[in-house]
Amino acid sequence: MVDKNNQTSYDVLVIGGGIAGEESALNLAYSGFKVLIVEKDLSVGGKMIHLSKVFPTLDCSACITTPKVSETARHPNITIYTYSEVKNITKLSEQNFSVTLVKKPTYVIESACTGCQECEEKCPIIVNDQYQWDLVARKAVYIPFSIASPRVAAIDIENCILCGLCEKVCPADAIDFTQEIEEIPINVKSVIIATGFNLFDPTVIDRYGFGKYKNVVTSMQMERQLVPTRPYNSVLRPKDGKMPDNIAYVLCTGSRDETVGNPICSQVCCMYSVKQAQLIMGALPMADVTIYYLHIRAFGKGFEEFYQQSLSMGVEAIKGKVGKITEKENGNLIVRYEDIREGKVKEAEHDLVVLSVGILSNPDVKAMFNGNSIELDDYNFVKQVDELINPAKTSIDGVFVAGTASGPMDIPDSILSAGAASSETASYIRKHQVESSK
Amino acid sequence: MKAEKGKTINYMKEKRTVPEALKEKRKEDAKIKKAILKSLESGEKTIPQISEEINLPTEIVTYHIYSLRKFYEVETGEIDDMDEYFFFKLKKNK
Amino acid sequence: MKKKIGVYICHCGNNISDYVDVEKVKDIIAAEDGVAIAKTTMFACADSAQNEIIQDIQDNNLDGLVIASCSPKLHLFTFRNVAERAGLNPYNYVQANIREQTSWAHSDNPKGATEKAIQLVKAALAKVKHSEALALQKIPAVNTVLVIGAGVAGMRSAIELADMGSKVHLIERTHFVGGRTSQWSKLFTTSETGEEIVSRLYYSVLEHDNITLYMGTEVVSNSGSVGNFEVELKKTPRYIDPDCKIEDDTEFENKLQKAIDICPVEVIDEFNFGLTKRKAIYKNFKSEFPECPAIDAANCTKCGDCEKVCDGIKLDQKEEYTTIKVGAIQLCTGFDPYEPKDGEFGYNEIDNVITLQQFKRLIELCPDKLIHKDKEIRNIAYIYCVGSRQVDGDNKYCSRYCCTSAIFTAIHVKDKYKNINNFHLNRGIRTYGKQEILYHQSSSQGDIYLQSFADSPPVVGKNGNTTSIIINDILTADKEIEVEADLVVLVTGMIPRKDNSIGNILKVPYGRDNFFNEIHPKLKPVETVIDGVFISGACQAPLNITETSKSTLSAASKANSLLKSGEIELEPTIAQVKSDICNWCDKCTLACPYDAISKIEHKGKQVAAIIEAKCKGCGMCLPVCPENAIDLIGFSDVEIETMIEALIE
Amino acid sequence: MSKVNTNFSTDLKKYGSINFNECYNCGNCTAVCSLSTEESSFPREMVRYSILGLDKDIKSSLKPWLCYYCGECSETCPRVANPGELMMILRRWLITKYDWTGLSGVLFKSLTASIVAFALVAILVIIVGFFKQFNTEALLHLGHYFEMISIASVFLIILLPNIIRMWWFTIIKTKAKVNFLSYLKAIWDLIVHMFTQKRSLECEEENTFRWLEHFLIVIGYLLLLFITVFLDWFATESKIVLWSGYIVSALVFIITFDFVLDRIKKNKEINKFSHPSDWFFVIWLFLMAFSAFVVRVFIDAHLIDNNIWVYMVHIIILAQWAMLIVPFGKWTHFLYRSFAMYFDKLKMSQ
Amino acid sequence: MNNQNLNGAPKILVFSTEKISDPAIDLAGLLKVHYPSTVYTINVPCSSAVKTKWILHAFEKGFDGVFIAADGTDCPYGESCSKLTGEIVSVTHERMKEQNIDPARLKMAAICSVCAEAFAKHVKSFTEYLSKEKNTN
Repeated sequence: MVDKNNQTSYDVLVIGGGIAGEESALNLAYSGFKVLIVEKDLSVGGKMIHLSKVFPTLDCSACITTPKVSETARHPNITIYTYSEVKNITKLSEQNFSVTLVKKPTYVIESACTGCQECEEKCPIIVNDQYQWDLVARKAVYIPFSIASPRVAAIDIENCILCGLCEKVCPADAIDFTQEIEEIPINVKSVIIATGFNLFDPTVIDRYGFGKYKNVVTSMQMERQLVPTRPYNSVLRPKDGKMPDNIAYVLCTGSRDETVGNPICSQVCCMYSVKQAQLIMGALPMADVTIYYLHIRAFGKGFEEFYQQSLSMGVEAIKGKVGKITEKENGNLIVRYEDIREGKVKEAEHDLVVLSVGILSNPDVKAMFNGNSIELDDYNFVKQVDELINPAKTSIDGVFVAGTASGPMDIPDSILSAGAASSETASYIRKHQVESSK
Repeated sequence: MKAEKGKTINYMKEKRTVPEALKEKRKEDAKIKKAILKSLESGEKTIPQISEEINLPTEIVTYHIYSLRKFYEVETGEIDDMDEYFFFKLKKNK
Repeated sequence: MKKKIGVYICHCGNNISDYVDVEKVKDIIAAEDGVAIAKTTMFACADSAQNEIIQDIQDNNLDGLVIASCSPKLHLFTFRNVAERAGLNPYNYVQANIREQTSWAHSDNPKGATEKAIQLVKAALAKVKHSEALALQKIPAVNTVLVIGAGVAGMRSAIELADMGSKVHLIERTHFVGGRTSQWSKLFTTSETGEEIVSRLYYSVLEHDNITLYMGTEVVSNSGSVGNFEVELKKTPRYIDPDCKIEDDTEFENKLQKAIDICPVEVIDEFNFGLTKRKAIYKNFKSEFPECPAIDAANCTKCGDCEKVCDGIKLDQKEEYTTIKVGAIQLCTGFDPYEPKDGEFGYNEIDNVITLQQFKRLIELCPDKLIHKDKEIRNIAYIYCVGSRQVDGDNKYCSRYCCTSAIFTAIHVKDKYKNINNFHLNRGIRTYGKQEILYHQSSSQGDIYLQSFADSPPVVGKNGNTTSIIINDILTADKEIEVEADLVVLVTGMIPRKDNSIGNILKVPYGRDNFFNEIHPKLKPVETVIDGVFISGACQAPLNITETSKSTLSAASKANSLLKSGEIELEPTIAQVKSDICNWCDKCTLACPYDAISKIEHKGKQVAAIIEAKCKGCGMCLPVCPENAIDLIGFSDVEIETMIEALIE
Repeated sequence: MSKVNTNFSTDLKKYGSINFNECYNCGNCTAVCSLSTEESSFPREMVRYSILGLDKDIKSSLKPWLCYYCGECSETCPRVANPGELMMILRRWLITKYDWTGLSGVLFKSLTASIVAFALVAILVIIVGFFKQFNTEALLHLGHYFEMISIASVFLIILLPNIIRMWWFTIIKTKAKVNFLSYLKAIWDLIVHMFTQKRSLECEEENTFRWLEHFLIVIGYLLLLFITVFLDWFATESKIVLWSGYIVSALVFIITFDFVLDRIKKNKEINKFSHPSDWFFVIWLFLMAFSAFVVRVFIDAHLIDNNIWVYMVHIIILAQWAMLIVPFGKWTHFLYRSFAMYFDKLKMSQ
Repeated sequence: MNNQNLNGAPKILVFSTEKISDPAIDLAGLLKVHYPSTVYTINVPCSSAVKTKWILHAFEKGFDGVFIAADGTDCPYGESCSKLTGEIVSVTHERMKEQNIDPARLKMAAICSVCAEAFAKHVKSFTEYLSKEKNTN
């Protein structure tokens, strides 16, 4: 939503419109601060809006995110720039940050688009749909996903063949190919980094065959398959559309592994895998689900109970890290692992293997603070300089961190961390106001 | 430079050229789409059946058929007797 | 009843008009009773259309507005705003969803879609006819927060609230601040000590004019509701003259020390978890805050010996009661460590079996050599999940912090003393996130990990002079492995405070694990069903210190946004009791999740009344009323029933 | 029941400097290992035993010998605990356990002791030379006999008893029931494995070249032994023997040179850690071939009479090899591994 | 069964909830998941606010079926929602029996905010059931 008033100064800049960014923005907005959210993607909602049901309460992620998204979008104190990035942030003095934003062109006039999808229907180009993690295609002009906010079309110019059909059919005259990159200078009193995380790319681990074997999927691809707005009509194998009946989960893919440069635990994979296992058992009652784990990290409120429940539902948990995966002619996969309890190496056949990929830092942050560089920790997450008492404090006064930008965490923890960031931001602004008025 | 409203595409055409690879991919995709839709004209089929008929790997058929489903051109029917593969059919009213 | 209603049917480009015959809809609606204007429009949301609607409302003095267009989720607020700008009450606007739920849903059936659109517009018309003009209600609120518990959570929140401009009453049941954290030395993962953290927080608390700290104080009763709670506090005396200051007064300090020396009462020192004893007048450690010692009323025999050597001691101090007015309450009452049962892994039966908490105090008490019961300790066995993840017991939950805490302690011990061997007998190490590095560090330094499943826990036994533990180690193919240990540390988890009566006073619900329960872990993680009462820290669930800070700051932020403006906005769509028909039966109060219904006198009988400040407008009380005496504003019987009639016509 | 013994792992670290305590028992090493089977899974079991100090279980196990150090387990170990190198360390440890003299232990654990031993042998040879007044003919003659005697005695006095001890620990003590006929039936495997080491080909990674090198070096070494000792290469006039001697020594020389280079470059997982015993082995092998070559060249060029020191160097190297590396050093791998395969076959056949 | 609409498809009244199930019904439209056009929706804050009186009124006025698209466990007002909605249904079923209305004409299911296909499936099968009933009567 472009600001109606062409405002150029805000109390708080929130970088990232995921759940952590929104939660902190809302808290601050309700306390009367003017907030600008900058989101690099086409829609706010972050990763959470794409998830199916979430542990341990199994409530649907969209049911929690979308009301929050619309509350954010509607709040008079919040302005949102989507498809925009922070180019640089310079701290001039306390409570005075000069920021340059870059608004990328979508070639669609946001205020005019009604989200009717006429253009999408006519567009002749298909491209991998990043929001369905490449399981199906989208068009070159497209609405990101059905519950996107804003729910308007955008043109992927890299994949556009410039046929102009979209412009011809748009009933609202919303297509505008003359849009250019815009640089917007603004001033803010403080900054919240809520840039979230990246997922581990399993192609790094050659012996798991991701990319090579089509029936080896990531947990995010499985997550999409379990959502009502899923790419297929059921949980299916991408190789041949067959309904699987024996699914394996490979935990610690890219976590707790020095050889891929990520020695820390991703904190969420155990639980989301257990959750997906429960959902699969609901969706495919005949299916067997096996989880290959190192240690089940069911540490949060209600997590252990949730894990025990999945075991009683029939999920099989085997202690042992999967060493390698090989494909059979029929697309089934042979998983080789050591059954730790027996101390024996074993092979098991599954018809779908899910790699429970870990959480990595989002490296975008570093480049935003070119002048007074922000300190990162050993794993390239934003460093919490006073972790115990001021968990949102960073190496720059007036810059705070919320959610997974500071390390792996689950949704409840992200929301709490966002709460902490908002209150630390509020007291920072107020403290300096009191000081300057003295 | 001002572009005429409703024909801003001309502005973009002057600025950008479309890579050949993209055009090639478009042709290829269109060919696959046509083949799949044609194959379905003779009745409901599963992914392995289509794959065999049009001589394309099942993973490509899976990708395209579900994309077509997303764009409301085909729809899913019943599952086969073995509870393994779904049938697909052309969508009548889009 | 509204008589002059404007109805607009939107084409939405072709999105609606392709499947719905909008002209037909308009013609039929134009003929309806009370319709003053009926029009179609290309894009109702376009600026020009909005202006036209405003013009129409003003020119024709319309008293109701219906727009049939897309889903209200998209433009309800846009059009309410249009109504408002035209001088119409926003609640006299009703939107009919003829795109998502009509033209798009039935694009396969244009005829059906048109019919449905007509019915939906008629229903919207019926609703608008009976709609009431509503205004946002506001009640004044005190920007003061009562924070209960002066541990890390409580102090941290008090400071933040004060920083954000709230007044804070911070109360602590004991005579010293710091709670559990002051009992721990080095803390993961930053290696600061508990003492450092507590003193940092304590000085910040003192610095703040906005914070009033009450020691030895607890809540006795509570009344009122969000924005305006009235809380009665009871303060137990410290028996030390409040004017006496220990700083810079070594003479007074010496007198107090004499008083401690002379005190004849010796009791078990809870601070050291029973490892040592203390007097009835006591201070737990040198730099404890507040700096003055306190007299433990429960154990003091009032012999008066101390008064004789120290004139600052006043044994005649009495309990005090005060009532304060606060807008919100934050519970930060913390946890208790799990106390193993007698014989649980040899606890209280074998003399070198202690809990992790005791062990941490023991390390503090042993500066150079680790000595327990006169024996130097070299081999330490840690048994994990004691009191957590119980198969037979009540505590099914994982206590979250203990794995990391035990590992961190093991690293610390090996660092501090010579020739230590650590053996970790665990049930699967849960050093989540970056804490994994500590696990790695401990393995690299040679700590040995052995693991068993819940069904075959390790067995602690005395074997002559040595204590040995036998475990079926699943990491060694279930081989039976024996570990000899000089000290067995039971890694005990967190349980809710044994005395959690504050929960009953505030009516805060407990979860299945008996910790205080939030409304929803993601939507409202620090809020309780009692509006204005927040929970944070380990009283809600086991948490480590960083997580405690996050949760307590979150709660502070929520309390601040609630009270900052000095008034609380209430939902206009709340329940209403028709007092005349109500025959108090209590069913509605049971159904209400927010405790928003009270019993009042009305015309000589007992009836239910809605507490507006608490009602969220969910309507759960409506169907349970046997007399149909409750209505929800905006969803009254007449509105719903006329809508039903309009839909079936 | 087994008791944890933390001293064992401290002791084991003297046989190689890696921290296998970092292992968190994920089992990845066993799962990626192509040689590991359901009946015989390793290396994690050995890592576990090492950490817990279950030395008896290691001593009775053949698994360290079943490992050919493909290196994949170490490359992919998430905690970088180097299971592959630990297996190597365990082999060293086992060699000392099999060795009834106890000398292996001293040599493996202490580099100083090794250097002293090498020096002593050298001095001994020089003293013998001195007594023979460095007479070429006499020395060549003596050298030839020395070779034959030392091979026979090392084998009979040291290696044979050690093999019997190994058999005792791994077959008898584990109460494996093996009937006499299986001993005979499996003998072919013993010979095949001894000469081909073909199991190392089962490593996942492409390593045929490494195997070929190994194979050639075994064959080359044995041929060289045969040619010098039994065909008396230094004293023969037969053209065939002469030339095959040259070819074989050049072959051994080239391959060992490549080995040394690999260990210096450390770009393969198996070369990342080099114990002194590994260096001794490859360097002495290299020196042996090289010096033999030089000696023969000197003989053919009729320079040997005036340069007897060339032969002295060769004979010193030879003596060190035969008296230290063969009975107590890495050479024994060749023997124990082959016998381990043999014993394993026996155990499997029961 | 009085007042029953004898010609045409059976009419179904859906009680949806503002935050959870109504977005799902919107999404059905968005995704072109079709269902009979004789399905009408009335929006309430929470499914546990639906009065028996309203349901009976709908039957009386001629609706063939009533479907409560409940919040289930996703209800923003708390856990008791599912239980209370269930009670409403069972109380109403009793009243329907008293009035000789087939209790199967009132259905309830939890519909999450993106459960568009589930919603369409429910109302489709409900419609089928009701038309069968209608024809046999």
